[in-house]
Amino acid sequence: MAVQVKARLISNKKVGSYHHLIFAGDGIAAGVRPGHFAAVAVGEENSPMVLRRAFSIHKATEMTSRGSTIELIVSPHGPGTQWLVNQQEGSTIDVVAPLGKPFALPKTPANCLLVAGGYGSAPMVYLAQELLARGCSVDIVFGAGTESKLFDVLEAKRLARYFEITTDDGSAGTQGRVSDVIPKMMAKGQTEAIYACGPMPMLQSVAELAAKSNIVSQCAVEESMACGIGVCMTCVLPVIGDDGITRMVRSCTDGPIFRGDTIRWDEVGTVPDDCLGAPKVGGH
Amino acid sequence: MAVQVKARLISNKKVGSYHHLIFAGDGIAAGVRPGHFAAVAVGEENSPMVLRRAFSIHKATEMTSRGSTIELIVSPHGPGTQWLVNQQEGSTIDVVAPLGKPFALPKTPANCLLVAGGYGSAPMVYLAQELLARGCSVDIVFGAGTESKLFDVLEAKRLARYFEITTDDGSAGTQGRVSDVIPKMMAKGQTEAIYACGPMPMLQSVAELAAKSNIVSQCAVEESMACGIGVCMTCVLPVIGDDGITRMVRSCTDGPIFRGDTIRWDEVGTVPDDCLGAPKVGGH
Amino acid sequence: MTIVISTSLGNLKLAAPVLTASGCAAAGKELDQFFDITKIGGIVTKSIMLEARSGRPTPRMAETPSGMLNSIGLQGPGIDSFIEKDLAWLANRGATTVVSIAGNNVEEFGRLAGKLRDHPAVAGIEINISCPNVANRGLVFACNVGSATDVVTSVRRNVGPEMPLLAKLSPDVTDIVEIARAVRDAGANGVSVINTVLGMVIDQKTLKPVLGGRTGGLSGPAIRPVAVRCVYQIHAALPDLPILGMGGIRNGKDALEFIAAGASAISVGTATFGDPSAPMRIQNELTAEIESRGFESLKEVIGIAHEKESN
Amino acid sequence: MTIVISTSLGNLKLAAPVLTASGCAAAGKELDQFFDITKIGGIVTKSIMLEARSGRPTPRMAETPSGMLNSIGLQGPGIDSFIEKDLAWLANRGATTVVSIAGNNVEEFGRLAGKLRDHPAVAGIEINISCPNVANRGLVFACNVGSATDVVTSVRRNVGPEMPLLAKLSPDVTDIVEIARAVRDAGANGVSVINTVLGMVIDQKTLKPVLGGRTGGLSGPAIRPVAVRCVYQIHAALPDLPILGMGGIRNGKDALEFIAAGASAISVGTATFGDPSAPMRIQNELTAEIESRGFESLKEVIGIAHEKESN
Ligand SMILES: Cc1cc2nc3c(=O)[nH]c(=O)nc-3n(C[C@H](O)[C@H](O)[C@H](O)COP(=O)(O)OP(=O)(O)OC[C@H]3O[C@@H](n4cnc5c(N)ncnc54)[C@H](O)[C@@H]3O)c2cc1C
Ligand SMILES: Cc1cc2nc3c(=O)[nH]c(=O)nc-3n(C[C@H](O)[C@H](O)[C@H](O)COP(=O)(O)OP(=O)(O)OC[C@H]3O[C@@H](n4cnc5c(N)ncnc54)[C@H](O)[C@@H]3O)c2cc1C
Ligand SMILES: Cc1cc2nc3c(=O)[nH]c(=O)nc-3n(C[C@H](O)[C@H](O)[C@H](O)COP(=O)(O)O)c2cc1C
Ligand SMILES: Cc1cc2nc3c(=O)[nH]c(=O)nc-3n(C[C@H](O)[C@H](O)[C@H](O)COP(=O)(O)O)c2cc1C
Ligand code: FES
Ligand code: FES
Repeated sequence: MAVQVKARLISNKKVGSYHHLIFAGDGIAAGVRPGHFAAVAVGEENSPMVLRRAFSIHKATEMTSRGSTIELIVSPHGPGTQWLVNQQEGSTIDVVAPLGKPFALPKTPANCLLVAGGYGSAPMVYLAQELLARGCSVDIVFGAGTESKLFDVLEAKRLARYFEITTDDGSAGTQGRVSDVIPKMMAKGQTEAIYACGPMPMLQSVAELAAKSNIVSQCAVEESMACGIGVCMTCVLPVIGDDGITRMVRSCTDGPIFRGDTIRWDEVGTVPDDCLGAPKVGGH
Repeated sequence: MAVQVKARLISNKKVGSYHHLIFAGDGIAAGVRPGHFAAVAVGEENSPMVLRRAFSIHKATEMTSRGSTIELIVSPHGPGTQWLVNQQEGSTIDVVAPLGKPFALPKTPANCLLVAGGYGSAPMVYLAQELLARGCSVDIVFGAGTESKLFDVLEAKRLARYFEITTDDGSAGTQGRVSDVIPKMMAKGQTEAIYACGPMPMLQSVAELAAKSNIVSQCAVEESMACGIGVCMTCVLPVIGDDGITRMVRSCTDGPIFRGDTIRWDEVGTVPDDCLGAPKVGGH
Repeated sequence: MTIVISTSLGNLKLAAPVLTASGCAAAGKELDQFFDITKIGGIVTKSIMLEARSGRPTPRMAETPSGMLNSIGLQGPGIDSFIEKDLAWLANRGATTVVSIAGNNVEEFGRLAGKLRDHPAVAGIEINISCPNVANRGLVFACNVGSATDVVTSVRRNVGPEMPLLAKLSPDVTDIVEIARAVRDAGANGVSVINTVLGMVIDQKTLKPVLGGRTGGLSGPAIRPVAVRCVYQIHAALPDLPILGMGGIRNGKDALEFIAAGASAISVGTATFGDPSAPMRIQNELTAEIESRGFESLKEVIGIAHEKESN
Repeated sequence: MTIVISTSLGNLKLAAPVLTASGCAAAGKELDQFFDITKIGGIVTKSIMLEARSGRPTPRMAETPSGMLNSIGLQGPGIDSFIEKDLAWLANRGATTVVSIAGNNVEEFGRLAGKLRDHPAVAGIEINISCPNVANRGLVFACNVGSATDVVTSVRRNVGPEMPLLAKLSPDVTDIVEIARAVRDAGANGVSVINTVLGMVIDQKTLKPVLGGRTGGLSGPAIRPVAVRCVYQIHAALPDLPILGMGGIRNGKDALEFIAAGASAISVGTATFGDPSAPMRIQNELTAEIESRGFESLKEVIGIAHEKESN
């Protein structure tokens, strides 16, 4: 059950390449779980930007002195995110949260490996805390193009049993991609479940590594979204259902978290021929 | 010859219902005369507002320590002017100036009456100074809906030989319209020329009073403008030429100042049948 | 609000003038968490086809200046699943429901209508003959008097005389009045105006069309002047044909333009993506706008822009 | 810039790819104070008619979301005065000049063209068969294959085989490709795409249309996706027909979309109202965009969006 609130931006701090935003508003933190996201309206009144922007919820705090808050990590990219990171503390911004399905947590204690790429680390510390609270062990790998695009390293290091960093340019940790170090981590940590958030290619490699060792992976996908609440059908990707049938599924409501082995990774961005309702020859 | 400059907004002060804005930029004040106007770009990059806003130049100062400056008096009205008055000092705004034809000044000293409605007083003190410098006498009437919509009263009072104020609600000066007091002022001041800036109905009444006593009136009209520089043909009104022929004339380049007796006041907003190129029956 | 905002689209009676736009509210359920969907005029559901349909590949949208392009391609579960799940939910929720249908051919439209004929929850049917997101442009029945007529005739034959029918028109035609007249003559009780305008955006990196479907439908405030013009033209030519107006409506003032131009009710689409409570908010704003102008009912405003006009 | 930006529209050779849009630059003189008008591709002059013409009553414009409506109604001094004053100034200034002509009927188009036939300063003629601001919609020749053909045929007959002719098309048609094919077959060397989209805005106070002409032409970034789509459709169907692309171009990236979609050159209209140096700025930005992508000439980019496309 999501709420729409005119939230107050009570903090806007630059951290590396990103901005850490804290929003306060009534009920804004209610029912938030790791993996949920928020949809934020951007631009002034009558802005030419008519669509919301989606961001993983980094942290949610019920009723502090400043009211309930949620925190987002925003990477300035196009006009909407640029606008957002330029907002002054104290300004009012329309936020809808929580949205999507959160990460599924193990019923019994398990060895968990958390893998994040770039701002994909935004929800990871939050997730780690939940896992630890359930008696799970937590190992963490953060990857990024360069050091300034790593977020939450200290917190992650503090919580993790084993912790690794990779950067494409070697400016921090091991030079290379997260997939280079995951096998080692899995062996060392006897990983039973992998949680991943980041760019699609990274998610795919994580899902494949998990599949190889027959363990489950939970992947937070990032598809272009117009509404974030399930009414527009822009955010779909091909997902295999329990019945074995592939459907074009909304990542905003049925995701953004999917089991890695249910996503037709190679066909993301296409409509597989065997997908339910796929165009027949001469059809649409 | 107009220039386009990325000007710095070096001052933004609220005065009554209006904002007094000072812009600094290279060459921005060059060749400015009373009656010229400036066209200001509004909105952020990629703003949904694609057109400029026009404002009478209140004052122009060549090369001070802060560079050359022009000053505008802005009444917040729709989205563009709202945006403008909300800009912080120090922000950069694209300004084109000077535009239009200025007030024509008497060749020989004459008794001049200046009449302004609302923010129409913006160029009047500037005009008064020029007239005084040429040995003219200057009488002034300012009118407005209410006191807060009167601008530059003290300066005007200082420069004027005779000075009168009217407000619709009587909150300042005589209750009523400028046209109520103009005849008295004309008699007292032996007026030989009237200069007027304000709403069209006011200009029309001024022009008619001037015509009655066979003196010239110079009226600064306000037509909706898209470009301000003469390329779009949106700002036209029916004006009688020296050849006696009525044409739809661009107020941005051939105006905004027109001799009151050349404007077809009752037909503003229409195309008079006898206008050059007017639709013939069955025509366009 | 004390003024009367009830309205009607021919024999379709509406307690309030604002509906959702097809494809911008799914089947109402998601929006119900942001406002009480029974308090607006009604829910127009995503166009449904006979069979389940996957829609087009992603990316399916691109934001454009004051608008967006979409190429969803009529993704949906098919009419039977829709009736069983979505329509059942709407019926049980008590929302006024207009079901939008889309067929691959005239015969499919007829069969779709037949399945809805006796369903108590169906207040009316919107016939989507104007979806631009179909591989074969020939599928845009609204671009041709003949095919538009055939579709509406077939639907009318399958639902009997009582069912309120709205034909949804495309602005991408030379003469929208001609199409409106055709669908009216074929048995439509009213027209929904407008569907999206066909558009395209080229990607700055690949220099290829952004959308998986290459072209898409342009919606949002950018197209509002086009939509108002279409409503105005149709009302001027066919004053008795009820119009459900839509296209870029973002607030009460926008909605008022459509009512004044001749719409008896309006739909809110793209605005819902930016503000999930937009339909409810806009209905309240529209009511306030009408009241503030001294009218006692919405009906007084319908088509008022046409009365004794200057020139 | 080191890359080659010269281009051509059929037999009309252009040293640079950015022109002004008709009606958005008058006859070039006013813009010359903001940038050197001989440095851009050319000036397309305001559509000129045989006789002096007053145009429509004011208000003639309304700002809309990311766009504007205009209803100028082809105000102008008439062809003779235009040749004597405006064209003489352009000739003397040495600007590449494309003269836009508009007639009330087929015969007038022919006579207009005849008057320009032997004028040394005329690099080409743009035939405006698509102005929406005419009381009689029947006047929009571009809405009909027959009348579009007749106009272009008559113009061609009056100027001989050498004169570069561009036919300016309206997006307000069911099938713009059909019109493009017709004008090509009638002797046009290229097409100008697009003219404005017919629209309307209702005034919030009077609840009547804002514009004196009631309807007006929608321009600006709002319509860019529609314009890009039209260029793409025409280039896909008629790859050898040169296209002068326009509609909402505001910067170099926007211009690049049109070139990639199939335009050989572009015109800048409404953007000039917001930024009087827009044509020059956009030409520089476009050049930089092309260079930054590693191309050596603009020609390499023309129509590139069509090459070996995914799906
Ligand atoms: C579930 C989810 C979680 C996300 N979490 C974060 C996060 O924690 N931090 C962060 O910086 N970014 C995050 N993103 C990506 C973020 O939503 C986009 O970077 C942002 O929407 C781009 O907006 P823009 O104005 O910068 O770009 P524009 O290109 O101007 O966006 C235009 C439109 O496209 C959509 N869009 C464009 N790119 C994306 C994208 N990658 N994903 C979704 N929609 C997109 C926007 O929503 C908007 O509607 C997340 C995306 C999703 C789907
Ligand atoms: C020569 C001239 C001098 C002016 N001097 C002043 C001044 O000193 N102080 C001041 O406050 N205002 C002045 N105005 C009026 C001012 O230009 C408008 O109030 C302003 O453009 C409205 O913009 P908006 O965004 O508030 O309204 P909007 O309605 O959003 O404007 C939309 C469009 O319509 C045009 N427009 C709307 N109203 C007017 C209008 N009354 N005149 C011209 N264009 C209009 C705008 O330029 C814009 O393109 C002057 C106008 C002209 C023509
Ligand atoms: C994402 C999206 C999906 C749409 N799907 C449909 C549809 O399935 N059937 C239909 O008739 N119209 C559909 N439309 C068109 C809208 O119903 C509406 O006619 C159009 O978007 C203009 O209104 P708006 O500007 O308020 O969105 C869709 C529009 C959008 C943006
Ligand atoms: C104020 C105005 C006047 C115009 N006059 C003409 C004209 O006389 N002839 C013509 O062919 N097009 C005319 N147009 C259309 C433009 O040339 C151009 O096709 C259209 O505006 C789209 O481009 P833009 O979005 O860059 O303005 C006019 C457009 C505007 C805004
Ligand atoms: S973003 Fe609209 S349905 Fe997912
Ligand atoms: S405002 Fe454009 S010509 Fe006057």
